[in-house]
Amino acid sequence: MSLLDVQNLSVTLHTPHGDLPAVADVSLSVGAEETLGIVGESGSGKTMLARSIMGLLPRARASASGSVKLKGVEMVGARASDLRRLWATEVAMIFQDPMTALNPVMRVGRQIDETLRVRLGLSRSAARARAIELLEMVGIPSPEKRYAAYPGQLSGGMRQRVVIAMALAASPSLILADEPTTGLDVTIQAQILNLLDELQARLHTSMILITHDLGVVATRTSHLAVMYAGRIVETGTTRDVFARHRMPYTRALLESSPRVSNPAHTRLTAIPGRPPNLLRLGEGCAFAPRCGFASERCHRERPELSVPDESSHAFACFNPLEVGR
Amino acid sequence: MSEMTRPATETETTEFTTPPSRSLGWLFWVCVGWLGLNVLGAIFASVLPLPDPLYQNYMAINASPSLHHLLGTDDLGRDIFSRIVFGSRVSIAVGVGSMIIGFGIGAPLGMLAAYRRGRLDAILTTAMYVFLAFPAIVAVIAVLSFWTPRALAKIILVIGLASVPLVYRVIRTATMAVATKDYVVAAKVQGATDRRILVRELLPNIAPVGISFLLVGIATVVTLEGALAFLGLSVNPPTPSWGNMINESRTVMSQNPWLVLFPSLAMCLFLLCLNFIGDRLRSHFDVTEVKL
Amino acid sequence: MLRYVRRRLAMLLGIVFVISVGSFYLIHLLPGDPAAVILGTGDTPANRALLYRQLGLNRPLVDQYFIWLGHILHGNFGISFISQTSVWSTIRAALPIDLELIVLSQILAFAIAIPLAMRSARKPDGILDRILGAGSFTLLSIPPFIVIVLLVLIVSIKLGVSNTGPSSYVSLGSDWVVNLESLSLPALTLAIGSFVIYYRVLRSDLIATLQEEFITVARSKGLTRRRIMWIHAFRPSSVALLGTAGVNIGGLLASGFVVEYLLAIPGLGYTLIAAINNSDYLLVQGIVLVVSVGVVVINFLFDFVVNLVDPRISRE
Amino acid sequence: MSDVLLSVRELTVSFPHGAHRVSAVAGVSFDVLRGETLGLVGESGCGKSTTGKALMRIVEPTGGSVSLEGVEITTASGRALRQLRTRMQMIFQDPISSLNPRRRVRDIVAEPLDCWKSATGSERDALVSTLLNQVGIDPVANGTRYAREFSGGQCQRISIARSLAMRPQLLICDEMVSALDVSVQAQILNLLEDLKAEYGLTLLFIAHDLAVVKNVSDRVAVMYLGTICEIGPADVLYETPAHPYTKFLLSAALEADPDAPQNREVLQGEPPSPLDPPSGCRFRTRCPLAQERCALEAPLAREVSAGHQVACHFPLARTT
Repeated sequence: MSLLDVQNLSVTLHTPHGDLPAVADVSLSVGAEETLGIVGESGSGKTMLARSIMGLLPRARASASGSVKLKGVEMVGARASDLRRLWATEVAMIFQDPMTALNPVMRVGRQIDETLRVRLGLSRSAARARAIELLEMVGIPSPEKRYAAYPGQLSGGMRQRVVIAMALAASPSLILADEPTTGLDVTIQAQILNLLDELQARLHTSMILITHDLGVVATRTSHLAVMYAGRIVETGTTRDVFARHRMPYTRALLESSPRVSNPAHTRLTAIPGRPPNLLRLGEGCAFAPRCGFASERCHRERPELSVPDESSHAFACFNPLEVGR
Repeated sequence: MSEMTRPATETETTEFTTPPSRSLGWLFWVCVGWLGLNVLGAIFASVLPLPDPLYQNYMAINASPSLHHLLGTDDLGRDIFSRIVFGSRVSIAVGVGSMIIGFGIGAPLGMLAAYRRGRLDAILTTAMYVFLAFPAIVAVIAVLSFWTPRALAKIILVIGLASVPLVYRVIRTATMAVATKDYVVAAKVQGATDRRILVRELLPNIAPVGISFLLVGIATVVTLEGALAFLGLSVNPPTPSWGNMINESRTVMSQNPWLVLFPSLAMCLFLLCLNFIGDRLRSHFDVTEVKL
Repeated sequence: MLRYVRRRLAMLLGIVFVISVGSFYLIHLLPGDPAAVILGTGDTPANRALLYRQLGLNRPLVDQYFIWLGHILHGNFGISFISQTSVWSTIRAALPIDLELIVLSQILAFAIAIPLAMRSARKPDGILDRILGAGSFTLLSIPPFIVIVLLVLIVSIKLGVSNTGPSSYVSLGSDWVVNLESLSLPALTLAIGSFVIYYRVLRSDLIATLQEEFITVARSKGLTRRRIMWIHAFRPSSVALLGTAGVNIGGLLASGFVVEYLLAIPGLGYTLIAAINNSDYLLVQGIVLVVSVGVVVINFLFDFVVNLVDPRISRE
Repeated sequence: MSDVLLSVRELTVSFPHGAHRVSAVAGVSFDVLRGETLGLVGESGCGKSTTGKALMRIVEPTGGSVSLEGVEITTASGRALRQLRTRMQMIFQDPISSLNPRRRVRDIVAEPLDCWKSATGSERDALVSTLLNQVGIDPVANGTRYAREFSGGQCQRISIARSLAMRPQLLICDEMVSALDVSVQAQILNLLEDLKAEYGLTLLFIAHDLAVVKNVSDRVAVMYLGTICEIGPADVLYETPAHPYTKFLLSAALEADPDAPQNREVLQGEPPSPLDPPSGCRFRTRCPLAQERCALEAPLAREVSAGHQVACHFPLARTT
């Protein structure tokens, strides 16, 4: 049995403009010590997916259907107190923006040992000792001193390390990392990603790594899911998705991003148009209006995510690309 | 030819980029109408077919509302409705007049300081903060109690000058928020003159802040004038003003509660409308900076 | 931090200096011969000579200021020629009443505003929030002097209580029960005015704070709603509340004056208005000076506390 | 061929910060040749954006010289400065805040024309329509809309149209695509390449994304803590970096390829504060090759191959 099992999860956000299907019919699973990558552009629903897996979306503004099972425990529709029991100890989240994820008027040490004291019932001094240990583990120099620092006194990279320490505090079995390096410089990004790799191996946790950057997931995940307009449009092993992608959107995403290894002035293959408005999705495939391979059927009917052979490689397309280009 | 290489023109602009245009609502327009009525009444009070607000009709003392006296009469037999209409002149004159002074001096200085920065800003801001720390209300009471005899023009001048630092601060903060935006830099880069930038780029974007603060400011000043009149520090009786009407009626409150209620109601409605319009405009233009 | 305190202290001294110059100059706003106006009916040659010595009126203006400042710094606010008492002793008798009134009303205002704002912020646009929003908005538009007139009207007419109206004030030391009773109406009035402001400021700040990412982070730690509200949301929002309370002091004082005047409570406000009506200008001047400096110092303290509470403000 | 359009010499910019001064740009020299694209790359806080702004005098340089076709910019003032600015234009990072939300698209694009009265009446309208067409915005359907109604990519197109109205010689692009999604980013980068050819533009392209910079640039300069550590032809510099910092930067860049070499060397630590920069070479505190000499003297730029200069006492040898 896998650690996390998501079946047909859909999330509707209630906005002033109308109901918005932020996540539609998503199924995925994460096994023990596995890393799943989720890739998509802004508005593809990847952040909403992460938050709805956690059950963090405010019920007044979002409604979820389907099933999210963590170690067999159903989380969709669970009572708030039951969810609270799972958070931090079973599933924790690393947030995108280290500038806003920390309480600016609370010392960082207190923000870490809060979890330990409130959730694990550690004494003040034991929590403090553990928090300093955690700070050291995430590579923060002179952790005793940093324990008493306010977030405003730390650099972006240091803050993200604190956010990671906070997520790891109660040794969860699953970590959801939502764009953990987006606001950081390349060299700091490399440090943080290596740190995550290292910690994951040491603590035997599973991870879902969410990003817009294909480079981040290429070498660090075993499985990959590509999202577009709230749906998973292609999923499989990372190698399969990169090398043998069948969905035109996946290819477009790969070819529109410039690469360091390409010579200068390489003409990029831009995707025409722009991501669809989720409030006004048509009948057919959401990518059809921007797709060079779209047929009449694509505009009329939505392709389901399906696996054509015995592999685990699934895609949602009526006119899939040939393999082995 | 070259058009061929361009990606398809995106036409569906309004799709999701337009914020929902919240309508101002019918209550907003009711408030505007009420304020308009008040202002018109104040301007044309002497032309309107109203009884003389100073005429003491001893035959009708403490009369209840009737057709003859719409809102009744006071303990000296004066027509309350007429006194309320004439009394609004003082409130409106002080409110509008002092804000003209406050904005006339504070707004240009605030804009200039925020746009130019540097030494001018440092000097002006320090000076204004010194005056801002000064409890303005105490200062106004102090000056008005010494600078006798009291007259409308003096009250307007004193309150107007006292409001300058506040206006300065609000406008400066609003301008600073706009002046750091890239489009202001972009205008500079295109070779626009400072004057053009101030008028074309900054002014339209701080106007909503300015207008809603102006309305709240008028409301505050009207309240202040009411309090001064109540304390006997505004225009001298028998000239009616809302504040001194409320004050004078206190002594006969238990016999004739209308006397307190009507001017209070007039004043509260006036303030409520001002505040409501200011508040609506603020949320309409998504202004958050205004704080009194 | 030290640098910050030094800079603020320098600013404070500057402001106090401006206030002293302003208060000093008030006398010269009087029409005609200030001595004649100040002395009023007590314009005897002996008094005139005394006043001239007290204020140095025959000296140049700058000298006059320093003579006057010298007296003030020695705690000598002069003798009122109208009431024949020392200005300072009059002020000292009235001051505690204002302080008590302010403290009482602020405790009341905070006690009502904080829980209500938290309730509102938990469900913005909920029923409670809408009712409180409309209610506080209406209250915001009713000037304090109207509030108190209406309150007195209701208390005296509706409840048929006879002994309202101008109450006889009893000091806290002599009988604290009667004292609190006599101050309950004015404190309530002042509290209403402050509550409206605090409620609105705290509510909107809490709503903004509750949308911050760090609140989601706190939720994801599995903390209870109560703990999140108090530890994670209220603390950052209390900065705005404290700042508002500091700025509010000036307006509060003015409302206090009106309330005292109306209920004949012998605080500074009542004394001030009485002094103005009696043309007791030296007393007016003294009160203006004391009140202004007091407000500025309280503001300074609030600012200082806000700075201690909020690590976001850089202290260079 | 090597016709210098913009020449920057020993440019310094510093800001007061409390009692100290932060030197954001500490002696930067480079030339931009006519018709080329020079990429300026570095991490946040390295002074690349400040350099760009100082060239336009949006930020006042505290020292050094900048000249456009021999005309000194740092000493110009008043109308002369405003006129100089129209020969160089700038495009900013945040597409939304670059456009005044309360003005219509046509007026935004026409702003420089109105400022200088260089085109009026129907001539102005025709020019605006052409510009909008060129950047892929329909002037008829969208010209009278307000700027706030457009998406980020469209706003950036409008910004480009505005910057081209005065037919500038030099276009400074300050992180112009970093706020955009990849698919939109590719559109804008392609558009920029087209317009560059059409208008004969020279570009100074400032960005933190190494792949983007390489894609558009002929030559690339790498900045670290207010100084340029390496400058050279794009392909050469990316293939054989001579400065240790450049090498670390490149190895930290992620490739969208599961077979890309794993676990390369990662630069440790974080950049020192510009309030108190290290003596000598500014990179020495994090450089594994640093020696005593690096702390004592700041390295001068020296040529390692044709047009490839590096400011390092111990440049990396050409490997492979």
